[in-house]
Amino acid sequence: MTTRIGVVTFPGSLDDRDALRAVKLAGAEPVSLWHRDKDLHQVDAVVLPGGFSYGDYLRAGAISRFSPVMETVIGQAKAGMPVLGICNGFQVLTESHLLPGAMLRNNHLHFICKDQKLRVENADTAWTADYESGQEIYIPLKNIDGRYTADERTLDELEAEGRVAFRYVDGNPNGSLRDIAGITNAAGNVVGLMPHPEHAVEPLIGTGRTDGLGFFTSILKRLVSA
Amino acid sequence: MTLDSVKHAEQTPETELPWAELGLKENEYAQIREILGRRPTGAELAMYSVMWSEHCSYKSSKVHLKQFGDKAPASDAMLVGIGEQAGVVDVGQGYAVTFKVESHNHPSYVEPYQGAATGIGGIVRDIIAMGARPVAVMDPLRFGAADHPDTKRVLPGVVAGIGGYGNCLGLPNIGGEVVFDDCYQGNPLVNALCVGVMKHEDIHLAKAAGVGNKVILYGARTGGDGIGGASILASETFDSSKPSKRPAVQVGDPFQEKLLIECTLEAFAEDLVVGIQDLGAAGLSCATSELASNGTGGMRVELDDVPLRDSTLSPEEILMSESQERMCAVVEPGKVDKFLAICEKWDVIATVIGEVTDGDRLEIFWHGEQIVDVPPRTVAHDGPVYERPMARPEWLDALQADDASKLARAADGDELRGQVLKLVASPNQADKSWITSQYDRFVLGNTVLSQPEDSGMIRIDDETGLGVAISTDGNGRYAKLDPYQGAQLALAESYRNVAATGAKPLAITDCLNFPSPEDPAGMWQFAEACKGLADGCLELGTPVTGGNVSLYNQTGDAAIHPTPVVGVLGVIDDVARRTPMAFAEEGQLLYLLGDTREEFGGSAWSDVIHGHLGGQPPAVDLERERLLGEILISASRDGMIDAAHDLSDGGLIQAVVESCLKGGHGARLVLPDGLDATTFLFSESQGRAVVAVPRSEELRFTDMCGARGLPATRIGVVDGDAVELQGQFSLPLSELRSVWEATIPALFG
Amino acid sequence: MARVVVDVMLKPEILDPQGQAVQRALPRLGFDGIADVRQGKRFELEIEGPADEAALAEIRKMAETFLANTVIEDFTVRVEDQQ
Amino acid sequence: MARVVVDVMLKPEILDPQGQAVQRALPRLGFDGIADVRQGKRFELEIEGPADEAALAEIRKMAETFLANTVIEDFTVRVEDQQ
Ligand SMILES: Nc1ncnc2c1ncn2[C@@H]1O[C@H](COP(=O)(O)OP(=O)(O)O)[C@@H](O)[C@H]1O
Ligand SMILES: [Mg+2]
Repeated sequence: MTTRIGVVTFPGSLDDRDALRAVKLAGAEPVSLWHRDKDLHQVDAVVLPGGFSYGDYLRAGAISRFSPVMETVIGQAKAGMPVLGICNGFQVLTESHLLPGAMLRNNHLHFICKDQKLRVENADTAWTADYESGQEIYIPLKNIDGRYTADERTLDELEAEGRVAFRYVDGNPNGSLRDIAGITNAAGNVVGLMPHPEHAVEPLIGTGRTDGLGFFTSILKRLVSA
Repeated sequence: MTLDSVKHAEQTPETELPWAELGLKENEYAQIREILGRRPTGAELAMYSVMWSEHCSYKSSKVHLKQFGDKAPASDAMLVGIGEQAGVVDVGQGYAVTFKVESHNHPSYVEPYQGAATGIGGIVRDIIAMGARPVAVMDPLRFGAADHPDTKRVLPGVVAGIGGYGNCLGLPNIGGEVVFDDCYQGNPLVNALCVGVMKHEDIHLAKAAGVGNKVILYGARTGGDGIGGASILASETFDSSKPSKRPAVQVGDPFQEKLLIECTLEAFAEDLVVGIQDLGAAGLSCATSELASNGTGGMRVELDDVPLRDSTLSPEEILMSESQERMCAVVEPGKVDKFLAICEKWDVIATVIGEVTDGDRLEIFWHGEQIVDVPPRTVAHDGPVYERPMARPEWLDALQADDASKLARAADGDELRGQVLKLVASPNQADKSWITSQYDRFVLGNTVLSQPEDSGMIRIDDETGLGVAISTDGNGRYAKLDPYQGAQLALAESYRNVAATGAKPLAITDCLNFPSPEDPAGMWQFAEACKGLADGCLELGTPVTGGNVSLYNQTGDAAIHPTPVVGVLGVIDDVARRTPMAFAEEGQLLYLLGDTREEFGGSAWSDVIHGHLGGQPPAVDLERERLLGEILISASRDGMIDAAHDLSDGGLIQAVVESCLKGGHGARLVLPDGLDATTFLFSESQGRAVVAVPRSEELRFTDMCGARGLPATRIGVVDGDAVELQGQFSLPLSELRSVWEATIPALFG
Repeated sequence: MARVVVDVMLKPEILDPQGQAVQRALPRLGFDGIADVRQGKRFELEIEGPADEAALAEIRKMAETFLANTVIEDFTVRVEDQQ
Repeated sequence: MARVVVDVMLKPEILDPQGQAVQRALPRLGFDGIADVRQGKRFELEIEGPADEAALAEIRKMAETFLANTVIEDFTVRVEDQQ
């Protein structure tokens, strides 16, 4: 049976098509999920894509968190289903309290779009198994609310438990605390990050690098072997 | 206040209406009375006044724009020509592309963020109204002096607005322009381009055919946006001295627009739409009159059914409101429920406000009374047309006589070196990534090339790699020296940029930014530019698919340079063969294609080094541009070159520096025989490009150029980490990079 | 030391997409009976001296020229904490 | 009908770059004596019924779960206009 990976479309999701394409390029079956539909249509994993759901009005991810589909996603994620939140999806995950902390306006107050260097700090999550721990990769970053924040205790806890999954290297682009670009939950099935791996999957497109494909091949392997 | 219904107007023929306050001339008001055979109602006057404005009626420019149709080159690629929201071009494999550039100059000066944001919003709606999925935007921008305090207010706001709207809409920004010049101080130019893709069978036109079909207004609620003038009509006394409570500024809601895109395209896909029209300038006045007159002519609208944001709006104000993010669709009665269901799915408010009738009148009702009864064509298409007086400006001879080749040239290598640094660091030539990094260029996952490449390139088919490339260009300094040639130079540069990436130019759109048409000198500039552009398009075989005119860009006597901006669209069969600009490999040979003459009129060198504008602009040779284009396209297709960069502002050295910085490799240049160093480095002769040729391809490439008669001069090699002109100077890349990157952040960061 | 608050709201006639997004979400979250929502900005300024008429005049000028964009926004200034 | 205002501010320990940017710009614009600036959000809610205890309790819940993210923000609720 093919592995089915769902990508949720909220009103204002923008990178949902790209995420579906990345899933397909990795060899899994992409499944489009609609925010109003509680049914996950037997997918094996879910991607919450980038964009400006509900215009990012109020706070990024704040309104989407209450959508019907998220009710199911939250329940399933707690039961172990792999979930990847990219950019706006990461913001939805923190707003839903599936991941700790919150995202704030970039410290320079501008939207920033660039090819960002990251270090994979945790290569044991469901979404990072195809990387080496410590590996450096380039992934496009594009957001205005990308500054990761949590209280000191939470940060210490994340560090101690190896739950900082990705860190910015060669310069912090937005003032994120401890250069955090992405984190995972304790079980390693829920991962969120600000940069966009789905934009680094084809050699000709975007920055021309394919460093992001590993996210999607990682999950495929995990699900096939499970 | 009694409602000024049609009946009331008939009974009170002597009532004076404030036509002058609404911007109409006496003869225009008389024309309206004649059309109707009575005085207009307030609502009718509101409609005529906005639709007959310069902005909507093109009354001063029409006679000149006609040439774009009359002289249009025969082209198999045109599927829909001028006259629709946007033209449509066949790009092969069953795909069609629609693209258009539009101005939002004045609003962006008043409120930079919202003005620029709603500029993007407006042009995107034009594209979706054609049935196309928007796939990219571009933003040609012009500001006053870079170090002027007001530019600090305008530029960051405009950039944030374009980014804020475009990013939230999910459209990659793949290019544009940023130009600084004193002449734009009180009149910045904010032009916006959008390109969309569809299959041939999905093209939709704005018309309301089919008696009984329903007119559906969907999108944002209607508020009092941008209707300063109409408030006069709403007040009982028509007292224009009372300050208007209505905002002249429109606020954009990109989230709403994103929903409009999805819901419109879904309705198209389900074949639910007979005709469609976006609401932009002149709002419902424009949408209803255009839809009706492009159909059979009859339409009945119940204005009470328009969903309002502000319940105190008068019918005149509702008709004139320019509230953003609204569309109007004509739908068969049997499909209305399905259409409304799609809107509901996307949380978009949709309301049936009227229907197509078998008459030939546009009739609008308010509280049960008829307030508009007009032949829709007279509102939408048969407005006044003027042949305004024109005169070649008397200052032009003196300006052209002030030859730039007499300007002092550098005495030695050291001075040349200093001039190169100064040029590269000047605001117009400096790195623009402080601006472009505020734009999402990755979204939709099809961006092959974006800033700072010669053109933006988008893949439109994942399987075959079919793609389109677009560049926008304009040079107001050239056009000031000679508007006819200036327009052709804009066309030539844009054409060259597209060809440099390996795409074949197919068609153009243009935005003509000019000063007041009521000044004979400004009108002459406009006429010359139109003529130049039409002649140029005929010669290059690239038809004009549509565009926009922005007049009155002047503050008092301070007029902008005439600034025709041209956007050229090209097609490439497989984006894998695109040619980037970066010199990425050591040892590759640098060839200069084309002829270099002593041409400094209007050049960046004259401006930056000497603060000079005068003489003749560089000579136009469109036959040469076409040949250069063919060579660049063949070389890309056959893999003969690894990089190409067209030569324009700043000449050869600017192009070489940009390609070196992008690739991270230096270049060793040798002065060709017969050229002095200043001409070699800084001349802006047209029809030129610099290419990087792998040694293995050198013979094949030079043979091809020789056989086709294009001069190709070997000028150096990609090498080291400096840009060096042998025997004259050497500039480390690190030094070039630091001055090139520092300028814009220092001014605006 | 005193705290002065400047509230900046979009003028009533100007579209407020943020407030609308919040308002439209409320019923879905089970909150009813909210007829309208407007979203604006709140600035808290700690001033070094007392919040006397001179200081408030300065702050009004600051609000007018800088904190608010009076093309589309209104503002109010008030002393919250006089110490 | 009544108007209830919900003010949402970043918690004091959270970096507020918007407030800081304002504060840094002030001296350049000729405004002195401002020791600190914080920027937050202000929501004006028009409620259909009276602003009684039940309504306010609802709005406090709305602020806590929705209008503010209490990981990073504090909020206050107050009645501004009771008609
Ligand atoms: N400079 C121009 N060159 C060619 N066509 C133009 C130009 N300016 C306007 N047009 C065409 O005239 C028509 C009306 O223009 P416009 O009012 O801007 O369209 P819209 O109503 O969609 O905003 C369009 O088809 C447009 O493409
Ligand atoms: Mg170029």
